[in-house]
Amino acid sequence: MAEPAQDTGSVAERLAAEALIVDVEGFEGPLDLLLVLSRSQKVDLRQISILALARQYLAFVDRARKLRIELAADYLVMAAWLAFLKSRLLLPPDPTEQGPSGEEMAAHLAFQLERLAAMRDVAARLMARDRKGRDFFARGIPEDMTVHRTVAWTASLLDLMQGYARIRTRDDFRPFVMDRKNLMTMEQALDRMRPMIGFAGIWTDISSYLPDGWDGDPSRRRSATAATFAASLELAKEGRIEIRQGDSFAPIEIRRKERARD
Amino acid sequence: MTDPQDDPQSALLFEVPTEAEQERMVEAILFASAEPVTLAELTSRLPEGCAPAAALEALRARYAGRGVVLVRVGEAWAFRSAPDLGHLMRAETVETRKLSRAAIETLAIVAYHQPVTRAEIEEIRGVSVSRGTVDQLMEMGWIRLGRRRMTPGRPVTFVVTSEFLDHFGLETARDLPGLKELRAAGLLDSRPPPEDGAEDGAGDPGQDQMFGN
Amino acid sequence: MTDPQDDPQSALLFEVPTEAEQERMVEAILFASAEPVTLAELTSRLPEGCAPAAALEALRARYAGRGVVLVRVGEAWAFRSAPDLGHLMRAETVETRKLSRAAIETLAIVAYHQPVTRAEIEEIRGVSVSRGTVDQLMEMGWIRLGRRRMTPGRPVTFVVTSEFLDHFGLETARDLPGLKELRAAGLLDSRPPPEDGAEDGAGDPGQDQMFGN
Repeated sequence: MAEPAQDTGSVAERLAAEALIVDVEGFEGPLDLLLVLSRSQKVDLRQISILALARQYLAFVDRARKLRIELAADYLVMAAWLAFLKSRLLLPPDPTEQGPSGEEMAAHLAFQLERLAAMRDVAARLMARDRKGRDFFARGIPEDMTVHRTVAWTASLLDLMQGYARIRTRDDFRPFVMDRKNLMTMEQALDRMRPMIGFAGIWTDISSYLPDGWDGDPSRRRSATAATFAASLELAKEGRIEIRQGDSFAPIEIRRKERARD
Repeated sequence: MTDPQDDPQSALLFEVPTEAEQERMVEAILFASAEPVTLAELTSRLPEGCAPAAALEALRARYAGRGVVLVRVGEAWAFRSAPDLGHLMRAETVETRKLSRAAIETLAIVAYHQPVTRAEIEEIRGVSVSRGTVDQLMEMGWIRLGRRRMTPGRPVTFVVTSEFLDHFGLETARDLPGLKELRAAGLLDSRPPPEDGAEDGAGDPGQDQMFGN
Repeated sequence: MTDPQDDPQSALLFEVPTEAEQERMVEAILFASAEPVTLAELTSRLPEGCAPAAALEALRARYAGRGVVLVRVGEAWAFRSAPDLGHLMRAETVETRKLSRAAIETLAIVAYHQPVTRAEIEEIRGVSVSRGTVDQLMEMGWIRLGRRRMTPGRPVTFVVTSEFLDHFGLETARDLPGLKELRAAGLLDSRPPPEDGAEDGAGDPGQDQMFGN
């Protein structure tokens, strides 16, 4: 039985509508309301009359207004859209008008309703499945399966000894300080040799120029030898002496250089 | 018994366990864990050279019809008590928080339409999705963020988790009830509303929001 | 099968499950229960007329030699992974990391100078010793608290443990090479400072301090 006009419903219909109004808080939005209203058509959603549905919805909104029930904006927006849809469906198509036809709009609304109904259906089927913690259960006494990530700190005996050695010898790495006590400079050697070379008419081992007290201790001897040799080179450069060495590692000898008058 | 370590040829330090032994090992590991164990994790826990896939098949057959059954959850495997014996488990039943209608529908939409954006969920339901609904489902571990959609605004998407599959006893998301029928009926297509230039001019800001444009 | 209940009215509401079915039920209950289940509890949870003792025996036999075994825990029953497979559960990844320089030095000082107070360690290292370093060494079980020093403040002292000796393959801390040996081994490559040459030459003050008392 199609609904001829919005105000000529049966008493039962009116009661149902009022029940809906009382229940308006319970709707999950206008699409939900449309879906509920569509059920009163008692046909498959695919065959539903969108025009009739639009009328039902508008009637519902109208009644809600009369009862001074405030509807959320969503519902009013839908009402405006449905009123527009209704006019498009009823009036012959105006070729100058742009946008989708009333049929296209109605088809899309039907699709939305069918889709929402389908999602509700599968949601119910999903929730009715055997569920973990209700129908089937996991192991009640799970065993410790955690992967224990332990950090094993290691050190070798060598690390330990090196570490200790490092601490005990840390003081050795002080800024370099000249050990003056055991060091002879080239200047000192030059000062010592200048007065002496005038007497060096014959080849003499430079080691004999080392001062007393510098030929015993190896480090003092090393320093004095180096300084004396460097001083000898300096004197040779000045043209005061000549240097020779018979062979590798043989004693280095020097003698006074004869002046040009020779 | 030859010591394999004496054999310089032997690449493996230990002999590969027999198939029966591998089955025992997989059985023990899966039994020990309350959570599904992935094939990769099984492999990593088993001695070198083991092939857990064969052991899983053998176990699945062995436990078929028993009080405890081997189930697949996505890429993972778990033992679960047989669903038909749930009535004996009142003591173990965990009272799950009652989900609101909005949450149930949102969950179903995510499951059947994944990956799905919030705007798409709203278009399907015809109402806005409250933050709390999404949060609750995320908190329960049933949905999670998927990849961002490569559309303007790069909206986030939602997908269901393996915990969801586990909870509802699904091997994969393809096993969702009625999925094929929905797809065949075109109800999972994303079908944009017809271009509505005319009444857009009339200016219904709510409309755009509601129907996802 | 006799009706266990005397009341003639109560023909059992349900048929007594078959033995195989009872075994399944017991299997499922034991699997899902968070605690071992007693025979009495099994009886109360199973449908009327069931005899869980027989089911337990059947299960015990069924699981014998499997990866999971049915064990008795006091008066109760539970599944446990087979003892020989325990190593599969306890997957342990041990990440070996070298001790920090600060920790090694602190450890070395304790080893060479034990018992040694924190202040002494700091004096020898020339820098303060962080609480974390000492804690780490204590946690590793390589050093422990020794006796309090009988000096003002009664500071705690640290000594090395037998675990430390084990790790480094030492019989006693006295086996640690002295400075001279370290030098001979090329570990102390720098010459001793001339100033404390005498002291050093006399042989390693640390050692003296350590073993002198």
